[in-house]
Amino acid sequence: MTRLTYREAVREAIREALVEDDRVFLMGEDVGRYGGAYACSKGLLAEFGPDRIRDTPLSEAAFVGAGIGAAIGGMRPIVEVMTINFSLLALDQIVNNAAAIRHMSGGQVGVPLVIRMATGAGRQVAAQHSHSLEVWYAHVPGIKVLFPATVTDARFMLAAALADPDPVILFEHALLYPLAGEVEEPAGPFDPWHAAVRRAGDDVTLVASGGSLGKTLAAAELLAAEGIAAEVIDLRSLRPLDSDAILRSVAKTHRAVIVDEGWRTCGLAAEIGATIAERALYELDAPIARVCGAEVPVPYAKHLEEAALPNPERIAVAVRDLLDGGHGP
Amino acid sequence: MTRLTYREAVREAIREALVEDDRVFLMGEDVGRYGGAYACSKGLLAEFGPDRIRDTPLSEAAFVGAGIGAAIGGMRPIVEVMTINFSLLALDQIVNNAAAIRHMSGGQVGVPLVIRMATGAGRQVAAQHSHSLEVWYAHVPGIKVLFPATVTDARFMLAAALADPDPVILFEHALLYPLAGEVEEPAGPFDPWHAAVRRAGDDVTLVASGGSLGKTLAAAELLAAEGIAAEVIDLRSLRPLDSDAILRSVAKTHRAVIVDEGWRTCGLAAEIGATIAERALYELDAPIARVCGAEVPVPYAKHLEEAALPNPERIAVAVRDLLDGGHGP
Amino acid sequence: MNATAFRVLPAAPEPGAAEHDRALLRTMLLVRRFEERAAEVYQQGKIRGFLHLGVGQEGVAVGAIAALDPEDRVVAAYREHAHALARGVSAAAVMAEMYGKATGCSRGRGGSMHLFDVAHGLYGGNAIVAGGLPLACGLALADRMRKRPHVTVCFFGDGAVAEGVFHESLNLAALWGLPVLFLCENNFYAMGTALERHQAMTDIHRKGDAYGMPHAAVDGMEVLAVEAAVGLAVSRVRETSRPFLLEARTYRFRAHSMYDPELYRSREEVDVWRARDPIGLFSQRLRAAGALDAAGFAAVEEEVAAEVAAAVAAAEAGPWEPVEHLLHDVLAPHAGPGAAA
Amino acid sequence: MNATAFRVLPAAPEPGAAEHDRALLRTMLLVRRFEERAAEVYQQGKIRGFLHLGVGQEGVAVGAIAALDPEDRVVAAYREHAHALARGVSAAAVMAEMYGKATGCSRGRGGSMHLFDVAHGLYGGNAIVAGGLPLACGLALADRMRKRPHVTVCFFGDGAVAEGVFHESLNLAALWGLPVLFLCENNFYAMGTALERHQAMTDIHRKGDAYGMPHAAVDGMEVLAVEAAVGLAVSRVRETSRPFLLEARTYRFRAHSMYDPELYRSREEVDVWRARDPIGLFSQRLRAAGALDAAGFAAVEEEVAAEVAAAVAAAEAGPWEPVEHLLHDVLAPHAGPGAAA
Ligand SMILES: Cc1ncc(C[n+]2csc(CCOP(=O)(O)OP(=O)(O)O)c2C)c(N)n1
Ligand SMILES: Cc1ncc(C[n+]2csc(CCOP(=O)(O)OP(=O)(O)O)c2C)c(N)n1
Ligand SMILES: [Mg+2]
Ligand SMILES: [Mg+2]
Repeated sequence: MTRLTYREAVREAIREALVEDDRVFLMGEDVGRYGGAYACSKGLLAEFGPDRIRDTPLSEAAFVGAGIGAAIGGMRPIVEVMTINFSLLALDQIVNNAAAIRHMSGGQVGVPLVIRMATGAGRQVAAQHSHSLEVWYAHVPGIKVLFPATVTDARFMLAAALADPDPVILFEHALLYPLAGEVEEPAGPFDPWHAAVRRAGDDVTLVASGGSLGKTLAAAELLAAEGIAAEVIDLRSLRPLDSDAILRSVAKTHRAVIVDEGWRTCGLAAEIGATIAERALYELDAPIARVCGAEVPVPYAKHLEEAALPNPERIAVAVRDLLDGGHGP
Repeated sequence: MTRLTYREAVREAIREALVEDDRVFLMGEDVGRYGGAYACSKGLLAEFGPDRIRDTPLSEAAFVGAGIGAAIGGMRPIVEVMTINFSLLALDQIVNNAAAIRHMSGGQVGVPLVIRMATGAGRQVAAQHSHSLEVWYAHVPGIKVLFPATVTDARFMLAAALADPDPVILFEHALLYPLAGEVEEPAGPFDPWHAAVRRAGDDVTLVASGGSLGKTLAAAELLAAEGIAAEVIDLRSLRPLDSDAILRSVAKTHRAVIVDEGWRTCGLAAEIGATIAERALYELDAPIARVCGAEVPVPYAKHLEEAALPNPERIAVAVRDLLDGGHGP
Repeated sequence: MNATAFRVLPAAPEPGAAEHDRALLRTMLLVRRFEERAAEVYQQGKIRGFLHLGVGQEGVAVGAIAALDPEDRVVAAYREHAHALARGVSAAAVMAEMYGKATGCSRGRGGSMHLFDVAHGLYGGNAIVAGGLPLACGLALADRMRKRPHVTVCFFGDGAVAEGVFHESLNLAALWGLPVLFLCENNFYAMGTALERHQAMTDIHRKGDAYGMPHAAVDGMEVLAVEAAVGLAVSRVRETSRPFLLEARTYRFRAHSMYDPELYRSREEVDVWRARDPIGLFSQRLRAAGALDAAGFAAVEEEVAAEVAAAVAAAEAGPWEPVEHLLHDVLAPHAGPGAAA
Repeated sequence: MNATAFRVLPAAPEPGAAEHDRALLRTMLLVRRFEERAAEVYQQGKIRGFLHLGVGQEGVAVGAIAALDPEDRVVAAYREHAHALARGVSAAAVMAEMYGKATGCSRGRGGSMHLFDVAHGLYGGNAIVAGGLPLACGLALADRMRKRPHVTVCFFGDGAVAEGVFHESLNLAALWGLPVLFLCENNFYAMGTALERHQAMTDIHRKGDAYGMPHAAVDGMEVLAVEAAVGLAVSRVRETSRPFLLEARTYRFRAHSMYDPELYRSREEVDVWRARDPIGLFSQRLRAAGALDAAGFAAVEEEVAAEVAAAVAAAEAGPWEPVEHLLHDVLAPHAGPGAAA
């Protein structure tokens, strides 16, 4: 097993894709000379040249739209939108072209495109640079959404996304880039579309993804010390959502706490909570609980930003409340 | 009591605002010479002149952003984005400026802006013109979201929105414009921020808003004929959400079906379902149910579009299933 | 390169030119009669949604597309019946699409605003104003990277010029040397907003200078002028693999869509332009040149009438997509989880 | 109107000009020392997030803002310490903001990229590239509708010129006659992307022609030239209530942000520009003109050093916003349901 940082895993995945398929190219702001805002593409320009590693102007709508057109034209573009914050400028292209064209054309035109974006808060970059809007993409039919939380997923999800005939949004949490971990070589074909149980437990199900997985596993540790066995589920794919995996776990633990860094109201955790209330109501021994980002444009000051985001202690508190307060009817 | 169409009510509300406050002006694509894509501003250019009824170029980001700046500069702009479909082009301005500036500036800069948009499907205008993305706006701290479902609300919500010191998004469902109804003059000060019980009943709570209210009331009629008394709640304000009103009703009926025209996954209905599962779990005698738009870019063909959207029969079926299937544990 | 530089007389002398000119006339007439009929059918409620007619603008799409190679690509907006028909999509497939039938060119999923036919190089039918421009850049980028000789022609209206993505797309195409012909159909109105009320500088083609992009304007009412201008522009794009901005000045004779009361312009203004009807102008020239006589015109009218009648009959008879197929073509079939879910 | 047309010599002859020139020098020096100190404090981890230094670009903000009236409005981007300080926001309030203290000019909510001070006509501090341009249009629209004589100056970088909203905003401002001075700080790089790799046409100010907007370029390393150019442009905007596009050519001496390894440019290139340091150039002129002697310079350095030291001390001592106030200022207080919820 090789040990890589999440950043290195992303870079390796891009390198591999460029080597294996000459239809693949990378474009985005500063992916070339600069090496990528998060250094994910460092060295690739030298290795693959400016035709396949393309620095774009600050024109999110145009270069995402050009990625859509190039995919329709037979290429396999990897478009990097520097961060999810700026993807709002390309959202029309993603929703009205990438996601809709296959259907609007009666199945004639597919868009085999991958769009990578850094997401998330936690670096004191304030309101305009700290969004966690993954839920918006998970809402849109016609696209798929992946969110690697581990180095192994960061290493292998890209290839699966590129192999997919439809547009795939691939999120990378900016706080994960420096984290190192073992890359587990997949035994069979790599499946990015199903959730993974990252820690088994019988007392409560904790659902997380991307940047929230680490905090959630840390919370599970805290709880274990108190004799509470939490099962931690990593969604991995946000669209389609692997609801069955969640329901299987809830059928075992009868309690669910959903963790998401995004704003709580109408966030990702709401969908999971509603799905449980719809399909596993009678399994529940306690209300579902959500631990999400506070309803505030993320403030700059460190102590305020920390107060605005989920953390292990806050997750643990939610679980304790559930176990104290929760009695089957 | 006067009888108006929803369109006339919107126009009257705009007229009144222009008459009563000279800081108010209307801007948007074709609001002037054309009279508004939905004729909501017909006649206003002649009455108020081009300085206060401003036709804009096709530049959603710029004119919405200009509305934000004008509000900061002391005006009370009403910005019309022709439809929610095109608002994606202005979403960055709404999220990163309108919603964030008060907080980013430490409270110095408020944005008393109203943005009106037509929303919804049902007219065979296909995938790019049939979005119901209200849920995305309901997700954003720093803005408020209103959705008049009745002629009375269409008549009076705008004034309340303009009186608010923060940005308010006001949705108008395109299918409602021609519908006529009585305008009920408010007794006291008009409160747009709380949900309304549009029909009382003890057997099940139906939650709806905007364009879905009529379908939901029709479903309640069908059910009444079968001896099922449905309570119908009209959310009216999508942000803040009046959760207490929903929970009050569920505490009475012990069953909830949520209706929303938007795509089901990560839609508005998810938030309401999750809220019930969080705060009223032990009140439920049956799982919550959602009747939402199908997960497809809305197709053009009439029969396919109809199949993609909620209708009274589909809502009634969901209720019947709930009552048959649902036994308290 | 400017509007007056182009041949506007029929090419009678050149061999085969007579047939060519007849074909241009026939296609313009087909578009005209097709749309007139579509409007009637709309009144009967058999076509719904938005229907945007290009009556008066036929010279632009027909002239431009006549100058393209079969493998060149076309990206159009939502007023694109002419583009589809000129590109060779059958009137039956387009009419069926507007009926919402499974036999439509987009299987009834798209309707009038989303006509697709990849076999004929038609990549839609885009109803977000200016939404097709980046798509065109991407198609051209793929052709350039694959060293394919195709040119992508992107049609859009004067209103689209105000959208930010117009600016972004032209800069990107010029910066990267993408083989795109940006063809602005300037009909002087964006819905009810006149050009001078949505553009601070109304000489649209001159905006090319902001991107170092060659540009020109052409009289869109003269089909041969359009064909010549596009011919020159496209060959230049093909040779240099650099984009070009062409503005074709034309006019919409009818309402913006079926709902438009046309409060924003005078009958007189419309009549002035109607006097320059592209079909009328071209017919006069053909007649004057003796290239086509009364009987010849009648024959063309007959052919076209028959084709339109057959298209309507086929659309009427065409099958509906089974409602069980609602979720088809959201994702590719067998594309893993969620596919046709 | 072009770069060379402006006075670059100190205005010694004019009465009061000496004081004025000293003030310009002092402000540029304050910005320089302030940012140098901010970088040190950043290394100590007391400032976090993104920190963008404008070292080398001081002449633009300082020269431009010197030409404004107190009630004129300023909209800046995220490299805006100079703009805040030049506008009169205290070094203490700006430093405290970067510390995240409640005494910061944005109460610690905004940080380096979101400096606001309405009392000084500073409307941020916008970190979405080009996101401030429509805002500036709106402020100017309000002034125009209220018949107020103010001009809004909108600062943005060369990279912002590629964004669609640049195009939309300039068209809207020109079309509606909005009193905005669009001031492009062209430092020839958007992060690591050189101007010629993000703009097909690199003479940025000439893009004004696409909107019929008057435009000019000025040497941003000559603070007096900038002041003169902005003075002329602003008075023209004020008189005509029509916008103006001014391009100031300058250079960023340091990294884009604290994370930038600067792989994209050579030391040599940087050194060439460093030789034209706006503070160095202006100091030479003052010295040459005998307007300021060694003692005079030392005095300015001392004043500035003391001000920066005091700012840091105040920031260190400043209070934190209580964490219970997290949700304050999301909505207006007492603004109905959801207010400070
Ligand atoms: C982004 C966007 N904004 C608004 C609309 C609504 N709309 C449809 S057509 C149109 C006018 C477009 O004018 P132009 O580009 O000149 O094309 P024309 O209709 O003249 O062919 C408008 C405003 C839209 N479809 N897309
Ligand atoms: C819309 C958007 N896209 C990308 C970014 C990331 N980003 C921050 S600064 C920058 C470069 C901007 O260059 P320029 O406008 O020239 O300003 P400068 O940094 O040179 O002052 C980029 C790409 C952003 N903040 N906003
Ligand atoms: Mg037009
Ligand atoms: Mg720059």
